[in-house]
Amino acid sequence: MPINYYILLSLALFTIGIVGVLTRRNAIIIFMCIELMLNAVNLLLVAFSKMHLNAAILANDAASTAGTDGQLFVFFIMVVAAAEVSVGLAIIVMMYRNIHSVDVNFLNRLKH
Amino acid sequence: MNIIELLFGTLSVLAIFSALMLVTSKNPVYSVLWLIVTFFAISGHYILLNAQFLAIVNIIVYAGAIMVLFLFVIMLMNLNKETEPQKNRWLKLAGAVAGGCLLLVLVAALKDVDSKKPENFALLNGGNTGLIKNLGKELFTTYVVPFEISSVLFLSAMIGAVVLGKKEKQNEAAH
Amino acid sequence: MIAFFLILIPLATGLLSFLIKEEKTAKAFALLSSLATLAVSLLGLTLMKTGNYLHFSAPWMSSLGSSFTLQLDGAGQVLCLLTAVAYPLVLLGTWQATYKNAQQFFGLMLLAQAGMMGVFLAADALLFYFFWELALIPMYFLSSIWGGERRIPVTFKFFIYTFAGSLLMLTGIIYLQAQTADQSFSIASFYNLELSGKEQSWIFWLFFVAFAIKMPVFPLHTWQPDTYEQAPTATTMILSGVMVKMGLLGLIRWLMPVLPLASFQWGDRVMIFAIIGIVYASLIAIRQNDLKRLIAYSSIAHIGLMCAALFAENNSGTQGVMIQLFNHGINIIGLWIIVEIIERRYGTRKISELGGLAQQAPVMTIFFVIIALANIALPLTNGFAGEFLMFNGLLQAKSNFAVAYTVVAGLGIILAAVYTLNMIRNTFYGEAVVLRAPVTDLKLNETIALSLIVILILWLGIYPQSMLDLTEQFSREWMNKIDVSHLFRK
Amino acid sequence: MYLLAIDLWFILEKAILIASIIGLSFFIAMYTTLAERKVAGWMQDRHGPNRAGPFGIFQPLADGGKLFFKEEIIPLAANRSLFLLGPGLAMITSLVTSTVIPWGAPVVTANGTIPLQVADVDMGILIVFSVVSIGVYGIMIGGWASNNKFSLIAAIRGASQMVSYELPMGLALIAVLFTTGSLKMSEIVASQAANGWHVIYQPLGFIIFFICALAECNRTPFDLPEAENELNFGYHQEYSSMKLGFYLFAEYINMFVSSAVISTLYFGGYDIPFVNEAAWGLQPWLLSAISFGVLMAKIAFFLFVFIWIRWTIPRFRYDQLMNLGWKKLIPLALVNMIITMAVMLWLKK
Amino acid sequence: MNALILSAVLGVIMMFSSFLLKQKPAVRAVAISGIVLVLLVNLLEMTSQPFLTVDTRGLLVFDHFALVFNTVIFAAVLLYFLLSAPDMEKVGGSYAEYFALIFFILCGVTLVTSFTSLLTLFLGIEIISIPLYILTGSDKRNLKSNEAALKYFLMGSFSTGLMLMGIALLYGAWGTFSTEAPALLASMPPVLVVAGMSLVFFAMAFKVSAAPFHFWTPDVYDGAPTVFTSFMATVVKGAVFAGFIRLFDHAFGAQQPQWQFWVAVITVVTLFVGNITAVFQQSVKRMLAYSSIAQAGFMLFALYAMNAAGKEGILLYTAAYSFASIGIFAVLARMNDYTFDGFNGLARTAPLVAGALTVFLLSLAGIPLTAGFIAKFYMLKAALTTPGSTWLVIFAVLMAAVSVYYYFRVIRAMYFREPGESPAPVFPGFFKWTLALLALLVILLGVFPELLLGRLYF
Amino acid sequence: MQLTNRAKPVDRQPMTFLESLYLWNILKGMLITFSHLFKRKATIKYPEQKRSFSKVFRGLHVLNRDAEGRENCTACGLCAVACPAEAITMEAAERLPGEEHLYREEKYAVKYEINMLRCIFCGLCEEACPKDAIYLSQTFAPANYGRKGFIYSKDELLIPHPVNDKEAYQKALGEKASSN
Repeated sequence: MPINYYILLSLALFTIGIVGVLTRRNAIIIFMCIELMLNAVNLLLVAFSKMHLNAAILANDAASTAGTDGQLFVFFIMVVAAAEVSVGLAIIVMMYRNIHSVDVNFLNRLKH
Repeated sequence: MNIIELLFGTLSVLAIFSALMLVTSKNPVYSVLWLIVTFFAISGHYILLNAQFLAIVNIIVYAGAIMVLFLFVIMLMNLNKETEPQKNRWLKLAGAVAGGCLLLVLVAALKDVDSKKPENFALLNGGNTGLIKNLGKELFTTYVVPFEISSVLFLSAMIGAVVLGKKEKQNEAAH
Repeated sequence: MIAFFLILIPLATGLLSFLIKEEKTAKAFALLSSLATLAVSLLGLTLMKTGNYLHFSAPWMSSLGSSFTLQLDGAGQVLCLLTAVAYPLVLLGTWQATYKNAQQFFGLMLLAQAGMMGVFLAADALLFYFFWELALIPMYFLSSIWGGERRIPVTFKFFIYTFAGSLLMLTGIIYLQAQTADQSFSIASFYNLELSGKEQSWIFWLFFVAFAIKMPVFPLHTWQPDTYEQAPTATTMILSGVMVKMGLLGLIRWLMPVLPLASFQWGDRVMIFAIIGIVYASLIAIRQNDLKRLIAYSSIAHIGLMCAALFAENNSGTQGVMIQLFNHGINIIGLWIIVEIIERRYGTRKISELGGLAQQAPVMTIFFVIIALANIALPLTNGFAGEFLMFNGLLQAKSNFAVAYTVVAGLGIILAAVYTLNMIRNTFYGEAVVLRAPVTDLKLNETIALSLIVILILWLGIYPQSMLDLTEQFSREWMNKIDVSHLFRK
Repeated sequence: MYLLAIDLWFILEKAILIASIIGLSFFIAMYTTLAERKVAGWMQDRHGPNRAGPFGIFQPLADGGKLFFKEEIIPLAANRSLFLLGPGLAMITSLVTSTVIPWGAPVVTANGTIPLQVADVDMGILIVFSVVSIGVYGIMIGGWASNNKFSLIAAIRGASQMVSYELPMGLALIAVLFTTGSLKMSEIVASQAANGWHVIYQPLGFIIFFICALAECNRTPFDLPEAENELNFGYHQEYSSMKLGFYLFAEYINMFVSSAVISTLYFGGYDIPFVNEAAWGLQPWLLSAISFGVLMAKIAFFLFVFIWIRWTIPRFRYDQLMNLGWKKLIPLALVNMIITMAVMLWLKK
Repeated sequence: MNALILSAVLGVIMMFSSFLLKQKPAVRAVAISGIVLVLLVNLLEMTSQPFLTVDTRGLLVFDHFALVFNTVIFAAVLLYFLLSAPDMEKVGGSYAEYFALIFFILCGVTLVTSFTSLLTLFLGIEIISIPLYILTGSDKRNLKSNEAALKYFLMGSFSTGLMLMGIALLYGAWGTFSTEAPALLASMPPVLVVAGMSLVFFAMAFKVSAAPFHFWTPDVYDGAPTVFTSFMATVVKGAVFAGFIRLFDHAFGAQQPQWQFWVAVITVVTLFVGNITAVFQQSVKRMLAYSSIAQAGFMLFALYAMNAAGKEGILLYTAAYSFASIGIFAVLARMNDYTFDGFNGLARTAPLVAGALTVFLLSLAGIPLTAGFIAKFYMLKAALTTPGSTWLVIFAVLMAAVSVYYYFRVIRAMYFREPGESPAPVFPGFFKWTLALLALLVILLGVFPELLLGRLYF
Repeated sequence: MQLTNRAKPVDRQPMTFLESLYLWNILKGMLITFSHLFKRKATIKYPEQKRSFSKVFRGLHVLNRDAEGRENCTACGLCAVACPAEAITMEAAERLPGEEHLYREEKYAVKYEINMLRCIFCGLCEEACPKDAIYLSQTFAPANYGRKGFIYSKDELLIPHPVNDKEAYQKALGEKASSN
């Protein structure tokens, strides 16, 4: 599969995520859109890792392990995402306890 | 068109469609469910790319753990009502247009990537690098230091949950 | 070592002074310290011909290309002497003034002295910059804490002005350092620079703005009258008598020899500004009702003349400036002492509220008249020699409009005579408008201070050669450095 | 038989296998409901259902029929689509797990080997794990969509319980994987056949895994999501008819699959203990059948244990449940893992 | 590496001390001795006597710059602990946990200063960010703190997403995550590199709160508990800057002509926004937040110039800025009133504190003989040695003059105004003398910068 | 004050670690339930099997007849008076000429109802009856679809005729008959 397809796909997902972050006001949905962005990145990384593997194989290196690092990076991103989610949701819940809303438009107390 | 291309197309359409639904759904619970569908579609892509380990981990971590937490929080807060007030339509449109422009720019910038060259093809259904054995070997040799360090991340997330979640004693006294 | 002590004594005593509890002790301590500095300075004067004693060097910040190098050349010598002389005079002249937290006041005064000494002595650009700021900060605090009603915004304006200027200068310094062959800040390396006209040109402005703010030259002078008015008089004396000379020294030592081409190129422009400043300041001075403000504006006029003469770039002008550096300082301190006395005795500085002081305080009147005449450069006073040389220099300037400049600047002298005499008439003679409290004549300390000033005025007025000797060699060397004529021949 | 470059025979073979496994699952689940009632009766010195057919063997059919023909009720305030989705999800997730379990020794024929396993994938046990982690959605969605306080509380309880107990389960599993060195279910079985069952090496791990399995299936003493004395009926309170049947059935299928997984992981799968069956010289299909029978026997045993526990141990309180999971099982599982690791290292030396 | 391991271990120790040690002073003592230990271990490693060496497989390289930088960071944290640790008690109930989080952040800091792979950079930044989110929200009863945490968290994760996309694109181009030999696989057109680089650049600019990506900073700094604002604005910011520079030096050094102009633009905007907005603030805390943006503008010069002077400068700048800010924040945390008027007459009620504060403010303003001057000096020098950047320097210098305005407002309040009616803040003796020591250190660094810079080269 | 020796003080000692694991207790419980698998079943398959009652079992009421099939009851109302649950109501009537074969005495109960929902089967009616007209049989477990069905009328209460319907009479007498 040409790498372009994958670039296009994951950029599309990434952009949808960004648009979501910019247009939605519910903190939880914003957070989910961020997760979507991370997943788009993951997909792209895997595709690239397979592309590099393909290149190595084409260069007659059949036993190549090229591209392993890309997949491991994805693994680390998942690890980080998990940690981030636990903290993020804790923050959102804490916020909810105080103001009973998760609308980011309420986040304007600091402006004054 | 062979089966692989068919699958690729289906999964891509599914992924993008459900991502769009995620962004446009009014009800947060639907958003969560659509996001889960997206994750499954992406996992499907991983399987196509023969990155089996990531496919499974993606489901376990994202769909199985992270999204459960999301759903959990949403249910706890009882956000099923469409609490999000109607936003300015123009603003929404502006957001969409901005996103579209961003996409266009990025794609236009990247369209030069030569798709004819054989090196620029992602290898489908082949290559053993995505198997758990190879990844594990690499993870515990070359990447063992970052692996160990990432435990710090979890420890701090754990402390975070304690710090943020624990009830304050003074707080209770005040109420 | 002498050079080093000139800085060390006020610095150390200044810091020590903070520990003193008693006001009287602090005052006496400061006076002693300033006398010690004066002694060392005079010692330096006698040793000047023998050379090396006046040079001090120690390693410091070598990784930056800087070093702790001090050097006492002609201009520096004059200004150091002025600083050393000025302090005892100021302290004596304002002996009666009382201050809250006096130990801090005198400590800061001495620190400022250390800073100014450093500025006059530094032979390393970075060091120069350090002392430049070090002199500024105590002045800021002095004026802001012990000043008049509007002290805080006014001194803040002064500080911001000066600081912004000095930062621009810093940019220039760093740029120049990067261009030197040995990546050094030493003045010698700076003198050896060969920069293109364009480079020189914009660095010139970076430096000039800093110095012009300090002097101050016409469009950048707006901080000055307010600050002089609001600062406590002792501080004003130092500010106007000594500190403004920092700007001139910057021009003499750091700007014109380093950037001769630009100095030549832009000299005309600068002279125009300076001369506009003279006339402008003099005209405003005529309209002033407040003694302090009047003297402040007169100072702008005088400094403007010095600046213009410097850019005339000839021997006569330079010599004149050298002399005037010292003389102006002495004169203006004298004026301030008397203003201070008047204010303390009569509780006002308004000319309209004063009058007929000559009857109550004849001695003071005599002193004042002499000093005022010196200020308008009457022959046989110290001002005359300097101003004459400067006008001479201005006339010979390599400018197409030299005559015009001279004439306009001369107009300034006439105007100076107008406002000075006006002031004398309205304050000391005429009808006594306000006469409160039994007025006494000068006290002992005031008499001593004013006498010393008058002695200096007369001595230098009658025998200016002593001053000319001190600066002649330096002036000639300096002329060589700023000479750009060899470039034209190519 | 190639269409779109796929071997259709292969598809056919797998389709048959899948169909039979699903059928088997339903069958077993049906009779587990009967067994549950029977055993409950016996343990309480009763007879249990015995009216429909001899010994009540048609009782499950009767129950099924009853559920089918009852009136379907969808509450007005419920979220209709999700209300329908919930039981389906619960059913599907409980069925999917069985794909990676090896049901018997592969049948060797002249044309090749037919494994009695739908997919012998590289990360078999992880698939089990991932499906288990998805399983919670059925409960959560169903409970939430009912728009009923009790259902919602039960759903949240269920979710947190399942998420919490996944951790010690995974940790216990890791110790098994240390000893095996592979995630493939077939290899896990093979290594047990060669080296002895894992329960011998991992008694603590087994106990932990078993307790977690109980919690994951929402079985007593961890059946908090359907604690009738506080929550009326738990998360499926608003359900009726076959949708309720799906939930109930899913629970029994879960039990069945959990038993299969436990047998495979700790009790040698289809391996017959103490004998070398290869030396018998039987027909391969017969051998496979015997091994299948052995596995089923083991599964039956575990199903019995599930039931046995249910009728013995009272329900935990919610805080006790969480304490047990986080403060006892996780540390224990970690200790188990560390000990295993140390022993492995020591042996390797 | 030793410091990294040790601080991770110390984080765990602090975690346990939360239920092993009941007395808060005991917790504090453990934390302070811990950071002293980290500092010592790091110094030993700097003098090539590490306790243990770990083969990081080329993912981390502890070169001299990294080690010296870490030393500065650890020293700053030590001072921070000495001054501000008692104030953390006021934030909330989880006293020991705060220390644990700070130690974990130090792990991240060491990663960020010594990475040679995008992976370790990413991990480091996350290890820094996640505890910071928590610390920001640690004052749970305070709505402002909650808001700040949420805002910081959402923005931070968003920028992480951007950075990851950038990293992915770079990986596509390079085929490796190493920042050391990125030109190996140049088969792809550099368009991927450019796109990836820009995304990474945006993300890093966001993390160091450079304008126009700064909008979160004032709110977050204002909302977070003051003790933690102090930590965030100083140590963390410096470390991320070090990472920023390291990344662009190692990985994108070859592309410097392409990004230099944009760095210049960002620098200008940052300086302008930071300084001008700071002028209009009424709260000292918020002023410091904007001033930190302004200071970031100066630190960007190191990136812009990317030469030896710049690196020395960032080292000095971090030290100078951190020491001074830690001091100011430590005093601020003890004030009853965060407005400028709250400082009225402090020189009268607490002359020593006011004196030290003056030194810090002078240092921030860049007055000679303080560390801040030398730092700014290096930055200007670094920029000036780059041809064609005089306009930039002149702009910066003018902005520095603006900065004097708001820094001196505090001095004015302290020295030239009468104390208000509200009770004067109390400063214990230990606090005062530590503050004085810190002030002395600031001056010492200003007079003898070689004390620090000399370490870089041998 | 100790009443019996069986009183056992409650042990409020904190549990030891081993106890807190409940392992032994759980095992004990499991063994107990397991052992019950093999115990005799306490339940019987009811319709097929029936339990024998004790001799003094008090079941549904029966209104007796004498050997010729005449009703014993004279509607004296003593049973209704004796009934603590007030379940019995009756109406008396004079025996008309020609009815001697139906009623043993001159007075008889036209209507005799027992509300089985109120009845507590105490047997006081039986004791109160001077004519041996009512007794409690061994039959039990009435079932019905409506509340009305539980108000037994005289027809339902009367024992079958001993002459006309001998077998039924014998059956109804049951063990009671043999005991007499």
